[in-house]
Amino acid sequence: MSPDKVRPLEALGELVRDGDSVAFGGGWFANHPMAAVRELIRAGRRDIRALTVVGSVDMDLMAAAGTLGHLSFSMVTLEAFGLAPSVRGAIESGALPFTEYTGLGLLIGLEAQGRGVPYLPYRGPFGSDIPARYPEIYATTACPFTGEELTAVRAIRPDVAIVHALRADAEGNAQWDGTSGPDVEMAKAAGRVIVTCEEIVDRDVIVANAHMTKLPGYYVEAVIEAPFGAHPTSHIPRYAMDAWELMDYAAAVSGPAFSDYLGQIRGESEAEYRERVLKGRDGVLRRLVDAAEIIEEAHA
Amino acid sequence: MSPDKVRPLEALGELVRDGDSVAFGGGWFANHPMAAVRELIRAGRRDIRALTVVGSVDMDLMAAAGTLGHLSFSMVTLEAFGLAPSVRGAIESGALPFTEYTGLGLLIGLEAQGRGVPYLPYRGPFGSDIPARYPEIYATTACPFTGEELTAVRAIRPDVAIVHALRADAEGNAQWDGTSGPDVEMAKAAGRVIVTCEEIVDRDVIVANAHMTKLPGYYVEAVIEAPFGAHPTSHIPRYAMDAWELMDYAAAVSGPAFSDYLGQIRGESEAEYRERVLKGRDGVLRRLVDAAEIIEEAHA
Amino acid sequence: MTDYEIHELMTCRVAAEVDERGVTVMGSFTPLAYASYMLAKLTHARDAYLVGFDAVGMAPIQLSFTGAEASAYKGAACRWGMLTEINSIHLAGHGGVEAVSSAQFDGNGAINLSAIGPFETPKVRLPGGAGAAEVIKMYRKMIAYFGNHNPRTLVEKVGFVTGTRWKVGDRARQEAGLQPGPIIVVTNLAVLIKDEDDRPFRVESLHPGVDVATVVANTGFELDVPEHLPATAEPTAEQLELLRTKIDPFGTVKFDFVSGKDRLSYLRDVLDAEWNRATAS
Amino acid sequence: MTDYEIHELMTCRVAAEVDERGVTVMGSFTPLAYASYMLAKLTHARDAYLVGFDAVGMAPIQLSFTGAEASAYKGAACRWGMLTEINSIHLAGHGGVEAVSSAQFDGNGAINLSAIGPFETPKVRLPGGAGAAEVIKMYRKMIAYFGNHNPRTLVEKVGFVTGTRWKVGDRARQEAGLQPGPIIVVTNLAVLIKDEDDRPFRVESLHPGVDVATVVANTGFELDVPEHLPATAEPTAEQLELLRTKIDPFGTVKFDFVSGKDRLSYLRDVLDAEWNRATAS
Repeated sequence: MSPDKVRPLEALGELVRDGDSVAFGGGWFANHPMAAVRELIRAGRRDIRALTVVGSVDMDLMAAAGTLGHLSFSMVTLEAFGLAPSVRGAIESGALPFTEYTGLGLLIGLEAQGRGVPYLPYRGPFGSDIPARYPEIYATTACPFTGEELTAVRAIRPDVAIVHALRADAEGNAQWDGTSGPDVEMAKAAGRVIVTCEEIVDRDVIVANAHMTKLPGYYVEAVIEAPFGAHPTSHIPRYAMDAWELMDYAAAVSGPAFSDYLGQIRGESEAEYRERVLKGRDGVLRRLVDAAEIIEEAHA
Repeated sequence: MSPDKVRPLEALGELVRDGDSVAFGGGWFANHPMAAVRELIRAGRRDIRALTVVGSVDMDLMAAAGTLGHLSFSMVTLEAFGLAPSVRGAIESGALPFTEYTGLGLLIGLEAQGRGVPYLPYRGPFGSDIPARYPEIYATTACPFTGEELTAVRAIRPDVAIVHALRADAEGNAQWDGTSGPDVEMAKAAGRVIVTCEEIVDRDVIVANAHMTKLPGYYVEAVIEAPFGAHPTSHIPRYAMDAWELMDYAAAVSGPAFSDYLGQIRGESEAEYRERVLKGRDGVLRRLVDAAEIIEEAHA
Repeated sequence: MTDYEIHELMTCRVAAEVDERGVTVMGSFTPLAYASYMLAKLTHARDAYLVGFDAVGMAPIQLSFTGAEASAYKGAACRWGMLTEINSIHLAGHGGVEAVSSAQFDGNGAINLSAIGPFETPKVRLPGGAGAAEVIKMYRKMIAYFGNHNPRTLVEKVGFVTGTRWKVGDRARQEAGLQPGPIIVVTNLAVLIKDEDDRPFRVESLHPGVDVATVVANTGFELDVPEHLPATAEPTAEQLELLRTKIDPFGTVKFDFVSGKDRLSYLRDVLDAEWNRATAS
Repeated sequence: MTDYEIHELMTCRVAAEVDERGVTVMGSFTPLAYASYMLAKLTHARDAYLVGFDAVGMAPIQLSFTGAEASAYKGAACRWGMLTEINSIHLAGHGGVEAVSSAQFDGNGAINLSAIGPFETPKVRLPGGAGAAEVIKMYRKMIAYFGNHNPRTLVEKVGFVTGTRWKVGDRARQEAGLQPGPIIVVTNLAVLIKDEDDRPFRVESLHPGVDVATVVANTGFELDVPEHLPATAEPTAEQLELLRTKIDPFGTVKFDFVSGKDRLSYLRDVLDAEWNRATAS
């Protein structure tokens, strides 16, 4: 009965066009749609106006590969592995136009679009220097009842959102168990939504876990199966972040060997990427999740 | 480790005071906090300023018992069993002051309070006669970016919210499986939150079903175990609405026997109520849930 | 031709408006609307995305007074609450078809579910509109259905506007940021349509055996009456089979068509049948 | 007295500010802040309600670079996403303690996580503030911590205000609808506090062995220096035991205190230990 929205990863090059504004899900080292990022690079997409809430290797890799035409963000960081070198370099040199949002403003702007209002008010970043730089995004507004001054943030409508889920069915009903971060708000705000997922499942599996469905199928245009599709970032509870690949990335990206690093990604399929980079490490990344501990409270 | 917020149902008479504004969860014939409603009647609470989104026998019973001092609602109906006779009579006679909200306005007003803004804008009930009656609740506002005219609805802060959950732990983490309706927004907006539930469980049970936790414990002041606490309305998936008790109610409420009906509720404990009214029907109400069918699609 | 009852014809006619674009939401258990959506999803609109209670992405369900809510969750893809539904469907422009009934309805597409007589001390206090005040303008199609087409219900102007379509013509709607689409009225006599702000409702079709004078006489607002008036399509055998055996075997839709004095015993019979089914196995 | 390292003293001092009122949210994996919250929850603030990643109502977790996220979900009562957290905690006035670090921090309680040099073409483009711009004003207590107390970090005025406490004194905060509470700065030298808008930070305590002149010389903004200056409390044996064996056995907190050239090898060693633990069983 359900519509079949299943597409191969290779279709991404057609689903996203040069110049599109694209919201990328995930946050920190969690759950970025990295298979999609790699595929956009393989497809040679350019001038992508990327939007991230807390970006990391996803934004840095695209900056390094020349995929980006503009970057909207509230944070981009490689955390323990340092400042994101490609993004940093591209901004410092003036090569990459950017918009720095405040984090709540960015999410509430996405929310506004998703719920059909041209703006939303909130107790904003009072005293921050950011709003004055972007009068087309931030304004001051007053409550019509109390007169309280609030920040208004304008609705943000990306052309496309790409988010990575645990599983989805052919209708596009998508589930997350661990970190979903900004994914749902990005999807609700975007003109078109592409869901990559660890696994495409029958509708029965979705129904049996209905409480994990955070994005109903009516939002979704395409569903793409991409196992380890967040690698080297994490997808809990399937696999931890691959800190070793991230160290390799951080070591390569600022050096002369980076064109080889990038060339390899460009020249292989996603299946070949998994074969090459994971080579047995997939089991370790799974066991890192199992090994993670909570502390039983001795004093209870 | 967790704080112990567990209280007996009998504590409700102290937790809610005469004159309090109280939001009651549930909607239609689903999941109203009926054990709490009965207990407020037993405790002789008066002048309760009740708020419901879609009320039914909960509001009508309190109107009949003289519990209400004011009623805010977007709908009150006994559906197949007719217009709510006590509410209708009390309003038609002028005995019950009321505020008729539009349904979305009511929920968005609660939402506003819960998220710390004095109002929220939306594409409102344009053309409706309701907003002009309540200028302290509804106003016209303009988007500071686009100039679009929107409806502003003022934040609503009930003194207390009472909602009925499937289960909760002693810390107040509360879970729903079926209809939660307006419960979460009411709880987030209220000054104090009382959760009644079918079952108080260990934290382990909550953690194992974390996706069903719609209200985290930090919102909750008191957790009260009340099996069949939504009866005669439903609590899916535990039991269906008790249409037979609702017929009895509808038959009694407008007639001379109603003082007996009410006197019985006043004079018994909740355990005695269950013993008297359910008397073997509890199994049927459970089986009605099991018997409910979806239609397998022959043409798929 | 198969024998059918009027509520069956109305159900099929409403179902014909349901398509696979957008999301259709059921609130209160209004059997005719529920039955129409289920019929559509089982026939021409298999991909219709349905929401009932807090069950999002429902499978088609069998109707019953005591079981409809439980059924809604059994095959559903997702759970939400009222607020998420509002913000993700109604206000987000994802609403497909909204079917309502009301105590009064007028030629502007306004409904009255609030009060007959003075608002503060009414002659009849009605139940209130729930989300209808906002929702009926937001959906692509508004359907109003009435089992008893008469000039007390279909009035020139409602005594109180609980809610209204607001903008009717496609252009006016699009300029206001709304999805374009008509108001369709389905009654026990005829189908009426309005798709322009400055034109009255026009009669789209007459049910078999109904003459246009009866419709005009029983309508309190002005009507455009085209010269050529087709008959409303009758239910097919397949539709009736689905309605009677799969969708509504207990007869919940007919309940709203039973007159005052027989209603309680009809209801009691339906509930007995529901009880017996549950306890039989 | 037990031997301890400076990051342990700082962790314990931040932990002392965590109480059982409101909710504490962890965003980025900032080991010192995480360790402080866990320590508090295991000792004096058992009922502290913690949120990390999208795990709401967390159990205390063991820290690791690769495992902290997975741990957060293992004992959590609820799952949310970023927006629900924002609207239900930060902006809803439920925020308890917010601990941040930043490239620059000034005497008004402003942080710079954006740019050193011109904003559009900076000398150093910093990571950005994520939610800090809004959040640090909303929480009851703001804690800023710095492993290297120096006048390039603690400056008179930040070059760019990513975010700020906005209102500092209890009365000004309450008038603005904010929870009253101070700004507390915990560094490798001292603890500084500001709780009035029109008074500078004052030195609350000096870490053992630090003299006040060193603190003043290393602070770019004005300081109130009370006559009597207590020593910052040293970690207890119980605290150190919990930190070293339960909370942070891999040494993630210390990583931020390792100087430039040794950082990579320290990180590699921690990650090796995490790998070995995962593959051992």
